[in-house]
Amino acid sequence: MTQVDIPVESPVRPVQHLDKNFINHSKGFLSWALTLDHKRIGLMYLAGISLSFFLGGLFALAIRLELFSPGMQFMDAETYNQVFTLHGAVMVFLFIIPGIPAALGNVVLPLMLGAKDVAFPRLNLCSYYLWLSGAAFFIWTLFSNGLDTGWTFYTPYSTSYTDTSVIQATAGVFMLGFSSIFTGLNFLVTIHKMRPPGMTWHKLPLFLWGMYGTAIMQLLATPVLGITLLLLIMETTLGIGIFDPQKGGDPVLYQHFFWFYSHPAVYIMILPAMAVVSEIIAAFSRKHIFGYRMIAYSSVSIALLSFLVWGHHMFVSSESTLATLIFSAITFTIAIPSAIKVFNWLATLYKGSVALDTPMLYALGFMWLFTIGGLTGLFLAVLSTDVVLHDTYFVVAHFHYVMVGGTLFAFLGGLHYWWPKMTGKMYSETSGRIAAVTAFIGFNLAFFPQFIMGSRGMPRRYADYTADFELYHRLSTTGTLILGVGLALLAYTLLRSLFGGKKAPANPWGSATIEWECPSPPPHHNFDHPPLATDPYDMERVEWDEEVQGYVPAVGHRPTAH
Amino acid sequence: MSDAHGHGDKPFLAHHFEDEDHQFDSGKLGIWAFLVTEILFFSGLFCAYVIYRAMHPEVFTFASNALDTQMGAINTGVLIFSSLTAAWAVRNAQLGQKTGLIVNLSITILCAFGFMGIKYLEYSHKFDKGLFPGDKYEAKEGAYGDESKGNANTVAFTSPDEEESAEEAEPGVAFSNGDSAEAALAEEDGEELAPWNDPNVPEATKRKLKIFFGIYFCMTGLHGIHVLIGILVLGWLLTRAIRGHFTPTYYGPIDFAALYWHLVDLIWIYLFPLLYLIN
Amino acid sequence: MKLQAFLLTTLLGLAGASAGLAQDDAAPAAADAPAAEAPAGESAPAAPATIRVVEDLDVDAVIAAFNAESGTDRTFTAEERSWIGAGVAPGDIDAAHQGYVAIPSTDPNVVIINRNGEELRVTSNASAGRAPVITHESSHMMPFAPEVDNGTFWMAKAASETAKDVDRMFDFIMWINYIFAAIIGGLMVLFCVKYRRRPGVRADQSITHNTPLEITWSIIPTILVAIMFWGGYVTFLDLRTPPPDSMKVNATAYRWGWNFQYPNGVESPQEFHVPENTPIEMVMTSTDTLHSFHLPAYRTKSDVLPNRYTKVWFNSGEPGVYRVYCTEYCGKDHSNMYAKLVVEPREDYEAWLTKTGNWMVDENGEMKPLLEIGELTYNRRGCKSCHSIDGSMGTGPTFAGLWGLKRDFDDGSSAVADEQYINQSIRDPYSQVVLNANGVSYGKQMTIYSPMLPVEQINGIIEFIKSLEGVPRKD
Amino acid sequence: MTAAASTEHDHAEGHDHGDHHVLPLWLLIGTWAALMGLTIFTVTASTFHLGAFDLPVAMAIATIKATLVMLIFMHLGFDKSFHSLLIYGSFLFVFLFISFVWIDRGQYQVDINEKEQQEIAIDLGQ
Repeated sequence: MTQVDIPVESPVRPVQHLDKNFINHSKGFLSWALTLDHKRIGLMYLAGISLSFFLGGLFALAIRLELFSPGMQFMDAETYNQVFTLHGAVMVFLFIIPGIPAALGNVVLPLMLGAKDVAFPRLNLCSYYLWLSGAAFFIWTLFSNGLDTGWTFYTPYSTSYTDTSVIQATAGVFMLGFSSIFTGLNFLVTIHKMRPPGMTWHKLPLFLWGMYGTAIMQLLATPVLGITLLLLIMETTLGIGIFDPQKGGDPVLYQHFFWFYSHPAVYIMILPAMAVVSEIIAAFSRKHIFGYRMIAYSSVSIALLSFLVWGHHMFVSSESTLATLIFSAITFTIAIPSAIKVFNWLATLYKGSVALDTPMLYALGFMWLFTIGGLTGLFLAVLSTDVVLHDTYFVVAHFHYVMVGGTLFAFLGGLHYWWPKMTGKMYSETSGRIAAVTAFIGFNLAFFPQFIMGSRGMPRRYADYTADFELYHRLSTTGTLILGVGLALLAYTLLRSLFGGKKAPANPWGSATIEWECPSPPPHHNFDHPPLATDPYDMERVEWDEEVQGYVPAVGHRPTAH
Repeated sequence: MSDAHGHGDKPFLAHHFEDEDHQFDSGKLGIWAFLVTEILFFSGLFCAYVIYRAMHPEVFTFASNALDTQMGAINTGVLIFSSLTAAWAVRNAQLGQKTGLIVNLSITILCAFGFMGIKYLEYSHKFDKGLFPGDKYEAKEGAYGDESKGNANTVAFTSPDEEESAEEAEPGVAFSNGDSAEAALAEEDGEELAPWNDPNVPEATKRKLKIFFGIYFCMTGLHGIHVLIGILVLGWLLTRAIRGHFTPTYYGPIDFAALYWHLVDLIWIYLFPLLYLIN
Repeated sequence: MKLQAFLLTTLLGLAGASAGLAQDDAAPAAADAPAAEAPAGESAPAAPATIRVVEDLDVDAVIAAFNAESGTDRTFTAEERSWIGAGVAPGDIDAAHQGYVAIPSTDPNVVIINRNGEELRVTSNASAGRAPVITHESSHMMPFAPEVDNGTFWMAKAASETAKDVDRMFDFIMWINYIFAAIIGGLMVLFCVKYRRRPGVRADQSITHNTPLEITWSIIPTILVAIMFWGGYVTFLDLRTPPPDSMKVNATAYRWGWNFQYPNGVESPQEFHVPENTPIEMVMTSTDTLHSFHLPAYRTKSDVLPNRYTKVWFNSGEPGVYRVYCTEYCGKDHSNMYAKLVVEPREDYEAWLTKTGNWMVDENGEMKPLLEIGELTYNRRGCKSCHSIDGSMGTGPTFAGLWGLKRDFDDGSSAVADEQYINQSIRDPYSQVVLNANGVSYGKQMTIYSPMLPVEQINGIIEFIKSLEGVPRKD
Repeated sequence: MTAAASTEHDHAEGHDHGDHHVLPLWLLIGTWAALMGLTIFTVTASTFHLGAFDLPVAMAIATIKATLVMLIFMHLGFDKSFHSLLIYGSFLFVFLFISFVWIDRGQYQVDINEKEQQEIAIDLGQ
């Protein structure tokens, strides 16, 4: 196995580039706005969520600058409340939840299946416009009275005590919810019905397993968010008295409703990230993924278990002792599949051929940050320690480690990984790596101190704090600025590649999944003939070719049976 | 059908499907997945219903008197009949019976309109009696059925501990939150006060009556919106059926719309006993 | 500040703000000063370079000069007088309430203490040209919480046995975290270095799974989390189950403050004292939104809800001063909703209880003047969080210049602000909801205080509003 | 699409064929008659005061009706088993959702009642 590998001149090289690809195959605004092509819809999503991320990032920067010192720096408390709310709402609803499935998934999922499109292309476009309308409602919120309820819209504050634009914002989230449902529905049917010949469930790439689990959660959980927000709107406008205690309702009931969606939503955010990381780690180790079945099954079990643990958000919301006991116990069961995934990735590195390219740096960053995020989650699942840590910066740090360190890093890794496929351009590896390392350092500096101040008692959602937490806040703000520099460099790297980047080969990384078999960028119809699927992690199937500067199918390779 | 190219002989087969069976299977899985989201969508309302009914059964029993069982039963019949015609329409489509398909779709749509008409009568009756959802709720005389029936239910309506505290109250004392006007009005008329606007009934109990109507209007209202959407979809399919789009190999849309329509019926099958038939 | 305006200034001024940060670095040396110099247990500022006591200035003379010059006859509240003592010009008091007024001669290292020994914070303000300003501070605010500084690296000081149980579990999980993070991080780095891509070296494709290994690493975490779950549950039951002989204290949370009621009827806003080594059971409810009672020193917390009672208990332990935070977001002043818990020997506690029970009475046992009672009520009962006295518009209408004003209500009627109007507004606030200057209703925002306010306090408020008759309104 | 590939596809999917099942008319009309009968039965049953059995009886009848609609009108009895799995799965999740919330609410209802009694006392005390 460790013999010197001399590239053999392969007799027939697959086509690397096409003159007509999905990007230039038709022109004009309407050819994009009314497109049914999953790749174009994916790119439009990518543009939209990137802008949302930028907006959410500005809010984050404002929060951290304000908290640099005790006392109010450049906003008053009411403005701060709006800024932290909008940061959370924009990041969660507009960026993280649609991030990987809608943007990357839309481009990659049908390609990975060797399909011409998703099962319902019109529904796909419809979900994009629902996303856009949801975003428009957020912009409306921003320019009417803003929003200061926190992204959770807890009653009765949201129904009776705020004069901000709760109705616009919840209507926006309602639409975003249905956008998410339709994307999930589409992916579920696509994975079921559009698989190419030879792709049995156990030859499904792990990215698709992750998307499948995500789709299940989107279908089952998101409708409950819809009805919750609808009831919230009814409560605010008519006062039907289900959630507002002044009118005889129960605010804890609202929290049950909300978290029945929003806990699965946490896994809607992280499962796709795990799915991306599984692909990247296998590709850049040039090695078969370790424990394929365990990773696949853990995705589905996470998806199902995620519905039974929502009560751990309410341990101190005066949930009954019986319910806390049940929810705490089930919460621990979901820790096991997550741990299994991390161990499997680690074992994939073992005796691999590890290349520290930019996507891999993000994937390794993900592994570390997700490990910290997951381990610190234990404190929050244990009833006794959760009581003191709940609603403090410890929780803030924990979920940022999982959502930003986890989902954002995986998203960025996936973005770099599939960038050559999406755009047909290679970015500068050097500046990509520098950006990845900078972001990693900045992130840790920004959020690790928050664990310490949180466990010492600093509550979250505070516009102001006392001097005893100043040091941690200062470190955190400094880290945020470094993270910001890393992300700015990343944006520069990717945008520059669009104009000056080298042409990308069909398979620059040596991955064995089907999407790398079509030219970069793919043509409008993806594949002329449905490709024959084999083991998606049989890395020896492809080998390096000096002439095309990428990987081509290996000559005379016999798939190994595992 | 902009994406219909590639299958010249089959105008409704999208290019990314292999054949009509493939398209039908995908569509069918899609509509079932959609129905799953619909069930979960309604589950929130059912959950709110279960919680408030389990905690205040007496309020639900009492407030249910305001609903007209007869109208509800007729509506159930209408909806079940429309379900039959929808299922029949699928059979027509499968067998390529164009006329039967058109007739059955039309009957289904007419039933849907009938359902909404009866719903309109019910709602306007409620609004006349001041039974609005939420803050506008202000029950008038006879809102909960005839006077004798209302009085007969007084005992069931007040739970034992509240009864006790209500008895302690001095008569004629007004409450702080806007009920004073209402009580005063009733007193001026010199009529005997019914329990729903009796000032001696504490505000905390009264607002539970409002919650019943909040839930009632949300559940039936959301169901009504689904009926309206069904009317639009079925109407569109009717025009396609008249144009002869459906064949025994291409009848997916009829089947999917019928499935949706059955689900709307299914939800009503539960709403009817839960809201109208409480004793 | 409107959000739009904020967005605009942020977008335009990001560069300016980050430049300003460098300036900020110099200011808060005070925070790093050792806390040891502070008197043990009592609230004191964290030893700044200089403490300027407000009484240095002859406040009365300054006010007299101001009134003579401007030809007005303006009176100032105790808090405003303390600011005047700190160097704020009387004419700038209204701006000072909003936290935007510059004190020309103030050294950033000077901490100003008002006559009650409470700190007025001096900070910088970016939008006001980075001049030092006085921020409007809750008078009950504690400058620092001793338990935070006396704790371990991870946790604040544990003040009770139950808290120590929680810490033991915390440490146990933390050690598991260290071990797993070390294993995972270490192997990650090791593999990345050892198996880095080298020309001619291929990955070992034969390793695709290893069932015994996979079962092992599923079972070990399962056992560990089972232990954590059980240990956490036992301590949690302990945190939730008060001993039968605990002393009961009721707490009412409102936006944005706390009111504590003792079994003998004594009430104390924002601060409560308990005897040492006693189990205390808090029975809590809220008058408006959700709040949360967070007492980190005792590792306990519970949300406080408007439609029910929630309970929390702790064993008070050794004497000390602890901070209570609100940890459930509740709006504007959420981050200022502190309360102070003082644990003290029983005799001190009893003396405090007697004194607090009689706060409307002066040293000689005489009833204080109504005006003073009114001002104290205004500050203690939370009126101040919604009704300003400087004329600015808040959650509720300002008290400034209110007396004798014609009030328009949202039902179209109107009335003149006299005794009867104010009385009714307090007792039954929703019967006459006022329109603001823009003709928009203030809505049903006001907490219903009537069950809590005795007649003297309502009359005091009336007197207090009368005294503000001449203050200009800005709404 | 070659025949071989098509077989492969079907194999991967594990189809159980029979989605184009045409239901006989007597079955449709019979189902409708049963549904109407059950509706009349449930309305009649509600006029008798069955006490604690009121709700279970009404729900049992509704569930029988719903099952009839699903199995026959919605073809679920003749359809792919995966569709049944989807729909029963969704019922399971609805059940879990409602029962967990109900468990919790049932436990803390006493605290709400306690506060409510206080409020009523204050109301009446005025």
